[in-house]
Amino acid sequence: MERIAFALFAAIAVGGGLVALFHRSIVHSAFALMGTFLGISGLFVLLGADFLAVVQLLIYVGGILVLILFGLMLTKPDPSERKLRRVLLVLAAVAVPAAILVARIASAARWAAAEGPLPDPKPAAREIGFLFLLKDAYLIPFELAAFLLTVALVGAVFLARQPHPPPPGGEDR
Amino acid sequence: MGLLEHRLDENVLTTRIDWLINWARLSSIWPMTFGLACCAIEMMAVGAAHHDMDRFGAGAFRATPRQADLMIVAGTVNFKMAERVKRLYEQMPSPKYVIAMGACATGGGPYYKYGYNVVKGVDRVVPVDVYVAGCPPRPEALLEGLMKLQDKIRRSAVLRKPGLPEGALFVPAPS
Amino acid sequence: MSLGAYLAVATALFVLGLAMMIARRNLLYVLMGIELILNAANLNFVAFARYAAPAGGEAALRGQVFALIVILLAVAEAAVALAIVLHAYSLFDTVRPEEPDLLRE
Amino acid sequence: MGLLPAPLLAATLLGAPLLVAGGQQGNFVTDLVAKLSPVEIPWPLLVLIGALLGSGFFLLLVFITPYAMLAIWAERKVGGHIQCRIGPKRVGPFGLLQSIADAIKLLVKEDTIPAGADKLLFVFAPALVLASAIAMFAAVPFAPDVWFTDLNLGVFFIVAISSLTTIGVIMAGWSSANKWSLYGAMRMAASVISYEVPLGISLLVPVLVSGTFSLREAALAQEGWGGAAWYLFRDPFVLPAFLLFYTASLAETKRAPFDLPEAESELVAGFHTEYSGMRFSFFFLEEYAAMFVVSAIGALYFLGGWAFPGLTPLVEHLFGRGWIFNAVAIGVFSAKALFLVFVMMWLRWTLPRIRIDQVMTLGYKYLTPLSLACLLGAAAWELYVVPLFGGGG
Repeated sequence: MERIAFALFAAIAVGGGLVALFHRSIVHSAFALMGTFLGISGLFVLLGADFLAVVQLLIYVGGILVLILFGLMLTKPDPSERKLRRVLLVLAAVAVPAAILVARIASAARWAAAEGPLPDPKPAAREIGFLFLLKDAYLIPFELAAFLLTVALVGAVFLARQPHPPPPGGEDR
Repeated sequence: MGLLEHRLDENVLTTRIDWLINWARLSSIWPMTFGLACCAIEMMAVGAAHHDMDRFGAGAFRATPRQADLMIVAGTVNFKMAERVKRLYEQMPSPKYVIAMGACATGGGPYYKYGYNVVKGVDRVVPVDVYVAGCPPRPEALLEGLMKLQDKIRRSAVLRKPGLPEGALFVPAPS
Repeated sequence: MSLGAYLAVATALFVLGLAMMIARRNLLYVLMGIELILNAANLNFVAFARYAAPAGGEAALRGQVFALIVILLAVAEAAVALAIVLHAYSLFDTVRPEEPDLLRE
Repeated sequence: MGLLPAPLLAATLLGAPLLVAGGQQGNFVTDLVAKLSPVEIPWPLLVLIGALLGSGFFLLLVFITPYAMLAIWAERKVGGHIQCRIGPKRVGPFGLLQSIADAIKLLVKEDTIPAGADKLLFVFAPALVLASAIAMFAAVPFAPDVWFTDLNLGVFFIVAISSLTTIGVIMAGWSSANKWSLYGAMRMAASVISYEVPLGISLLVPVLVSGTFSLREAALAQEGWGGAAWYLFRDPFVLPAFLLFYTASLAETKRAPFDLPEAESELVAGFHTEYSGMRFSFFFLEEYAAMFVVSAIGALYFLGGWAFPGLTPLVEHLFGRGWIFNAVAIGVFSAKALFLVFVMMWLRWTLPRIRIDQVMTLGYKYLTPLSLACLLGAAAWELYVVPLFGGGG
């Protein structure tokens, strides 16, 4: 049963990525990316990371994807930019070395991975919360992340609200 | 309903299904938010507290033609407006009904003779189901027009083969 | 399911994201490619953590904590990158990544 | 076939939580499947069947549709009475069959797809919206022992899934090839992004108090003879948090005075301008389902869930926690949730729609800081004031 669920979610994730890569329209690509995010969220559930799965749903689908769609609606896309040849070439150029590399690592490395059916995972939200708030665990990364988010927010607001100056080097362009 | 429409012979099943569909259609005639002239004021009165078209399930005024069933042409139709009226009518998904409200929409009204800019009756542009007389008609007259339309829907065939074609109905002005 | 299956999915997503960044000529595609790559990395983190410490405990959560921080970074990155893209669009009237080249002149 | 993707997608969405949360105890749907099946089905397969086949259809048919029909009838009736009208009265007794007539009419109405529309997305969008509504509904417990799936991340899951609705709405607006639709969709995206922040933060206040994301556990913690255990009365910061949550949830569910995405005086009908017939009714269904879900969160997290002073403890005392208690609990909980839904309708027919810039101002300048202040205050209260009374989380 886990196998079926895994196949379903993996197919959604990779299929969404493929559509996003190859589709002519960027809006379709963005919507296909939603499939990828949902599939990965499902894979997280299978891996026992239920909190992370919901965070994935909330942040990626509800936040980043909406932001990207906003960006799409505010810019003018170029419908002729997809060259199928180029995409296929790049995909091959990236995929073949990656596949070889992963195959070699997988055959060479011996990591202490458990095999076979794993015990049922436990809900993780509370433990993650404790980990983030304990002094000798991840308190400093947590605070740094909060600081980074604030800085990013202020920076994004600053970038977006600047009145548009004339293009630098105005006339000679 | 495309595949089955008007294909079947009359029997108990088809008549009952037709009855159900017709009942649903006549019980929820959603009009389009759409007014052209002074008749529209009376149309609003029909939707408001005293006359309350919503009692018949026809009070959900939809702003978009895609979700409307009934177009109440309430007022004078200019040639300029006629194009728009026709386009709105064509944008409505079937089954769709039209009530020509008032003298202008029915036949040009006071502009019949000298109104070079007025369409002499909206039925030259779109097919009309019910004509409501009056200038403008009283809200009660429009309500009766609605009920006439309900009568018409009640008698229409959906799955059955259609019988004789039905003409438009007419609400006379009170004498 | 074995660890390898998850790694394969993550690799596929990584490859797709990288190809998207390189092959498509739109800044927003670059943004989307980065998100895909980050997702693939997250999947790896969580899968390794799950299979390295199947019994649970702090070690099993380490991968998830890492992934969470990566997601936080992705949020910050997306917000700033989008602001930059919109700004670049208003300056250069294009979203092609190779056209804003003022520094080259 | 616009109807086909909805259950498939819902099954996928629902499958994930059910696989985890079904646990060994199973749930409503799996129990039903197990009872109906002639041969014994092994448990994992049962969960899969329940998740993939049952839940979506089951929820849709048994819960969401009748509830939404009743709510639509109620909306017209409430609106009528607020405007000194009567509302539907000719279709069935008190017009009760009005929604059924509407539904049949919409079902047999012509299904149009505009020529310039993006067909695939146009068909997919309502299905996505409906599926997210179903998935949201699945995480709501109705009584101590009546629920589809008791997620330990219940409310978090609902908030996350509700963002799928946004994607569906943007999809609908973009694929319609209509400017007004697109404007509506972008307004929706803008208001949802900004109002998700105060919504989430104000929801964190009862989460902080109860120490759990699970709606069922939070409601269980609020039982007692009086209403004093309700989180609403726990400290002075929960009541403002509730009001903030309710306001933000109005914007999340596109209800007046924040119904900018479908403002008919400006945008024809907003994102569903081009939708007719059945697909349009999906959006309708989603709106009412979302209203119920946010009201249910409000009832469960702030208003004591299924506890009612004097009534539920009495029932528990007399009959124990059997099915009678559960039935009473369902009644009390539904009454609270439906009352909140009624207030939403009341607000809709009373308040005028505000402008989009006012919506943004309200969200960013007032609701977000206020909800942050509430969260801080509640945290401080739990830390410093509760120990004074000898209590403890």
